[in-house]
Amino acid sequence: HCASGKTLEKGKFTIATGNPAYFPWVMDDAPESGQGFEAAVGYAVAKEMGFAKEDVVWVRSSFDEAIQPGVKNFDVNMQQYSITDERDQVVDFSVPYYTAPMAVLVGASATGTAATIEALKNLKWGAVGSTTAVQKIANSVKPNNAPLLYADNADVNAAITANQIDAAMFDLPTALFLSAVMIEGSKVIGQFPSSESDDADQFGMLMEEGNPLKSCVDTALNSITKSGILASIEAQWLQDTTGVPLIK
Amino acid sequence: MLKLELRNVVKRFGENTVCNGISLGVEQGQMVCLIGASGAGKSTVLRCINLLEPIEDGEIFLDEEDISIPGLNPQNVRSKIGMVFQNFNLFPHMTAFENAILAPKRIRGLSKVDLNAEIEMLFERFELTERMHNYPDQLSGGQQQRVAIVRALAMKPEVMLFDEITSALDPQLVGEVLDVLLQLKAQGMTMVLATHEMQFARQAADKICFLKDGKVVEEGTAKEIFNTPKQAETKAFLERALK
Amino acid sequence: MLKLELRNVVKRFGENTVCNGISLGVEQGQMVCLIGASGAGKSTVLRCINLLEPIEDGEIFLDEEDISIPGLNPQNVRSKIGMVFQNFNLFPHMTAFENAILAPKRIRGLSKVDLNAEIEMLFERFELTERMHNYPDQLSGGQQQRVAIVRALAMKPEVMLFDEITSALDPQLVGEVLDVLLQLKAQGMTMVLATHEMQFARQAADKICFLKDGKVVEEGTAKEIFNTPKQAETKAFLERALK
Amino acid sequence: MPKYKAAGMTRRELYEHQQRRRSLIIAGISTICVVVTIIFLVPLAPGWEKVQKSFFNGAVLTKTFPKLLDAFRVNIMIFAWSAPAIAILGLMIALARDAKSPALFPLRIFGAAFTDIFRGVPVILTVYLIGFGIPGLGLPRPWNSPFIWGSLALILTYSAYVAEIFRAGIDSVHPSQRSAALSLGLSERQVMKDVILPQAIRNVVPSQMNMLIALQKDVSLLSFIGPVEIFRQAGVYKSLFANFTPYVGAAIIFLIVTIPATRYADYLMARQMRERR
Amino acid sequence: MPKYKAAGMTRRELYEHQQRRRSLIIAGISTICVVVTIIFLVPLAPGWEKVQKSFFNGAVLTKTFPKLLDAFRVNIMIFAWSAPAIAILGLMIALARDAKSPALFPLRIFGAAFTDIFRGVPVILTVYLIGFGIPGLGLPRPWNSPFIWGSLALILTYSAYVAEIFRAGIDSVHPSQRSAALSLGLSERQVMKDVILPQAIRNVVPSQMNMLIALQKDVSLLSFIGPVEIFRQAGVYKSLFANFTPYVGAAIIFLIVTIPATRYADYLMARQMRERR
Ligand SMILES: Nc1ncnc2c1ncn2[C@@H]1O[C@H](COP(=O)(O)OP(=O)(O)OP(=O)(O)O)[C@@H](O)[C@H]1O
Ligand SMILES: Nc1ncnc2c1ncn2[C@@H]1O[C@H](COP(=O)(O)OP(=O)(O)OP(=O)(O)O)[C@@H](O)[C@H]1O
Ligand SMILES: [Mg+2]
Ligand SMILES: [Mg+2]
Repeated sequence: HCASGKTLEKGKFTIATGNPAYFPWVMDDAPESGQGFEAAVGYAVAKEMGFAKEDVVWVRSSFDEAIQPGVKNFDVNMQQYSITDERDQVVDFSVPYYTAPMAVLVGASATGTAATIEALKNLKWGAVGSTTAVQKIANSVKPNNAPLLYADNADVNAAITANQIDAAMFDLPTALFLSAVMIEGSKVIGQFPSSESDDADQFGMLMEEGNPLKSCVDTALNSITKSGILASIEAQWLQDTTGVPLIK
Repeated sequence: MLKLELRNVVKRFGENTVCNGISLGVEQGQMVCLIGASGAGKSTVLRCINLLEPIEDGEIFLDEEDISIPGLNPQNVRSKIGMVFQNFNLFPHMTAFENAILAPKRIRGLSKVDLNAEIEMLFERFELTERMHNYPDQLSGGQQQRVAIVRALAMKPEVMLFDEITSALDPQLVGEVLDVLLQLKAQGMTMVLATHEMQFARQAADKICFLKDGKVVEEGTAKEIFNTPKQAETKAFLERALK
Repeated sequence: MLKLELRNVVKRFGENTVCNGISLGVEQGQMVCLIGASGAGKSTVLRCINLLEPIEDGEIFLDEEDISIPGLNPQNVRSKIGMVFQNFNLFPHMTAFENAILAPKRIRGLSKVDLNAEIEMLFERFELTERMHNYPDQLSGGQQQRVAIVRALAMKPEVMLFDEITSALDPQLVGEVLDVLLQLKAQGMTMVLATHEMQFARQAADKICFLKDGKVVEEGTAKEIFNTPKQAETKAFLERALK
Repeated sequence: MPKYKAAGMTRRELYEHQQRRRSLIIAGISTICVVVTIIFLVPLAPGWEKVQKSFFNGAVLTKTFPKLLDAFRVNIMIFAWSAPAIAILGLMIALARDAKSPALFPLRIFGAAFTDIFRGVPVILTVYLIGFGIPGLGLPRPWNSPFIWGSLALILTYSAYVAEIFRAGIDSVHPSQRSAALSLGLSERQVMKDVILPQAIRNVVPSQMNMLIALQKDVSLLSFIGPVEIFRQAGVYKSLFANFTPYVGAAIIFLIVTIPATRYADYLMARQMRERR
Repeated sequence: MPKYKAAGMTRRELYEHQQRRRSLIIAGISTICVVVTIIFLVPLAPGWEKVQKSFFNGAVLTKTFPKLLDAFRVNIMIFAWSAPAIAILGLMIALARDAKSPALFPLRIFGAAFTDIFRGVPVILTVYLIGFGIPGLGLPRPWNSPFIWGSLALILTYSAYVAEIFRAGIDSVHPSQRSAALSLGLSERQVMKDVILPQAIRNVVPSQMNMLIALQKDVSLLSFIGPVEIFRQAGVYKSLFANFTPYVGAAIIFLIVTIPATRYADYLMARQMRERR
């Protein structure tokens, strides 16, 4: 079928995920279980492309390894990579498998902030430096103070806990997870409408530039979208994402 | 009154007993010469007097005050005692002039002008005016030795310890430096010299101590030592030395 | 045949001309003494002969071969010429014995046993057997000086350059070291000494050169120089030196 | 008449002149060879175009460079207050470790413990612990700034390294210098300040330049706790463009600062050495 | 009869005995004071519990420690082959920079350029450029290993630092030592090897210990290009548990290695110093 001869290893489909991989994208850092949104999508796509469950191989990679020039050690890489034009010039993306709204998480001291751009401007902002949240803050919020940027979610947590920042920008599922489980007293006070602008955050599977597998992956994704499988996976793992007010 | 007195001083380096109960008295204004074979302990005695080496046992008195009490701040004592080292020990990062002016500037609290003039005089006296602003590495052996003397004298100490101060000097300068010492003596300076210059010891010393294996074997005036040595060892040393 | 010859050697340190056209011939087996005031350039001449300082102009010949050609590998020359420095320059990280055995071990290619025995003999000859395994910082001035002599002799050079080798020695040892030099001379060693010991120069030197301000003012046998100096400067120097 | 006399030069001058010319020619040729090899051979490698696009991408460089320069001001600021603090604290720790009197034994212990701990613990941990941990203890807003506490972490860590280098320098000064200075009646303090330290510091200038350069780069570690300095900025662009060129831009900025500084320090050292010998 | 005679000691022995006792008491008391302050006062801060949970979390520590130890083997491996390579290359660069003859001028230039560039460029960039860039040129599978190229990047960077320290050491040996050795007929090489280097190296042991410790930690930078060593492992756990305790675990492992090593080196140095003076 479509993918034969195009994968890294014959008969296997190698998917890279983050090290570690987070809830709710992958449960318990164990993608092999198929639990969690991205893990489930991975298996669904693989199945659609004709791979058995045993033929799916999971590897770990950092962002940097994903974008290095030269040989990659995965067929596709799923760790909430937002599709952007700039990135697309260096690597290939599949069609999006999720459209993530951006959401604002605030620490205990700022839970009273109104969900308006005006109010958000006065907060001290933070974000993970390698995500598109940085652009979102700069373009949509335009805060009065320069934001602080961190290496990963845990560092943002610590900064909120140490009261060094008031608010942080994440994709909505991540924000909800952090607020519910990780940061005591924090709250997701609003989300940006995902259709609001051209820089809506769409997650795609990342592949080496010019990877012949792309068309197969796209076909598979399109077909599970059409058949409603993707929507049901989303409903299963990312169900709570409604009910957060829109920011005006 | 004894200006300086050593009582039964013992100094060891590990197993090696270098001063083995040295007793020695120096009167105000006296010039005492330590003589003895190489390795007899002359330099070590001088270092002990200046409290540069802690002594194992015994006492050292300056103006009848015990200066060898462990834990005593030695700074006051040292600023009264000047020392010229056998290998000069100039500060290589300072010019000759800076070497000489460092301690007086820090301690004697004179105005800069007075001090400069005074130090320049000293350099002139030792025929070093031309080399005053050279670094030690740019000086000949004899020039370094003279700078070391100037540096010690610049502090105007009450007691001077000289370790082989003429070893790198040509005979003409030896004469001149010894003249300077005699002048100092005339001004009442107390001096202890470790020297190999038997002729000088004979002529100028008020008292001569012959050291052997870390002990004072014999002491006395130049005449006594050179003409009528009592100990066989002294006799043997001097015979070979003066032959 | 001249063993060693300097022709019109010029050496400058920056502006300061330290050797201003020095010419000097040393025959095989001769002992030549350089005398002169402190800073006259004696040490510098010795350093130039050993090619430790590049010379500005002039030539130096060893066995009638020009050794001062720029770019020549000086190693062969230096292993034929031994040198004892005015300030000893012992290697502080090696014991006295290691200091002495380093170069022979590396260069002379003898068996270890032969070499050890030979070096130990040298230490004995200079009364250093007891201190053989001490580090330089643990030695007295005179002991260090003797180790430096031993180190140079251990290479069995054809020419020896001695810079004030008796400055730190007691008179007894001075006598012994000078005896050793006379023995070496008897064995045919060519030697150049920079010295302040006028008596020794007078007794032992085959030729004496009087240096002043980087020039050879006068040269001749000991008799000529000491008894009938031709130049007024020589006369003045010796008068003051010998008074 | 020998050739050199004809040229109005001494033999040595002629020789050195020739040597210099020869070595300049060799230097020129070898540099050209290396450059030519790199410029012509590397692009022949099959993956060169991709590598070039990832690491040496002109478009990305021009787009990001001004912002990087902007972020570099944060580095300069942190560097400017940390470096002197490190020099002073490092020196004090070195002096504590070198205290001679047995009464000062606790000081010695403290110095050793300080260097052991702050050298041994990874900087990142120190930065996290002090940068998040101390503010986390409940400090109010202006006092919990990551700039303050992050700098403190850097200062503590680097002081430990710098102290060891000073100590190496102090130990490399021969004890006879100390004896000579003491014998003049100087106090232990004056001896240290006027005699030992000037020689010690001179002996370790290249090693301390190492530290200065390393510090300039490690200021970037503060980005772990928030401040957006040049390296974090480059990282943001790296993620945005999926391209490593912004790092090359950062490196260029670093080199523009460090190379003249090291060359100048070397020049000063060489001149001093010439003057004194 | 004075007291010290009665005790069968000389006056100095008695004094030193007392001093030692006094200083031990002071050391003891001050240590206890500091420890007590930390143990009792810090927990009074309002945020202490949170900080404790984030940084000193027993449960997290016990869960992650074995895996960290496991990952540490990767560090040891990379360290084990990089350290000797760095020592050798660093020494060679230092010697190249110190070449005296004008004919060796190109070597000097090369040495200076090498140190300037590899010290000036941030390690991370070198690691990226060499670790991603060179394999990216199209090397086949076993030869594009990040271990190989990452280690090379580390070796080049650290050699530049180490070379500067060696150079500081070489320059701190007085030139009269070189003269003396040359006068014995030793070749430039032998002079360097037998006379200058032993003294030079002794003078910079503490500074080189700095480098060794820094290297041990910077091995972690290789994690940027893939290898999962202790620090990346700790980072993974940090992200996973949103807790900094794994870093503390890593720091403990580092300290267990470095403190005995530095103490032993210090002890050896002190013994040597005592022996020689
Ligand atoms: N730090 C040390 N460790 C061990 N032995 C030492 C130390 N310092 C000196 N000595 C030994 O102590 C003895 C006396 O040394 P000192 O320098 O006092 O002799 P000296 O009389 O001055 O000799 P010289 O006339 O040669 O200068 C020597 O045998 C020397 O080897
Ligand atoms: N590196 C240098 N830079 C500048 N001047 C120097 C340097 N080395 C030596 N000199 C000067 O050269 C002159 C000759 O020095 P040299 O050491 O040869 O004298 P010397 O005859 O051996 O004297 P001494 O009997 O005192 O040892 C001195 O005036 C000295 O100051
Ligand atoms: Mg002595
Ligand atoms: Mg001389």
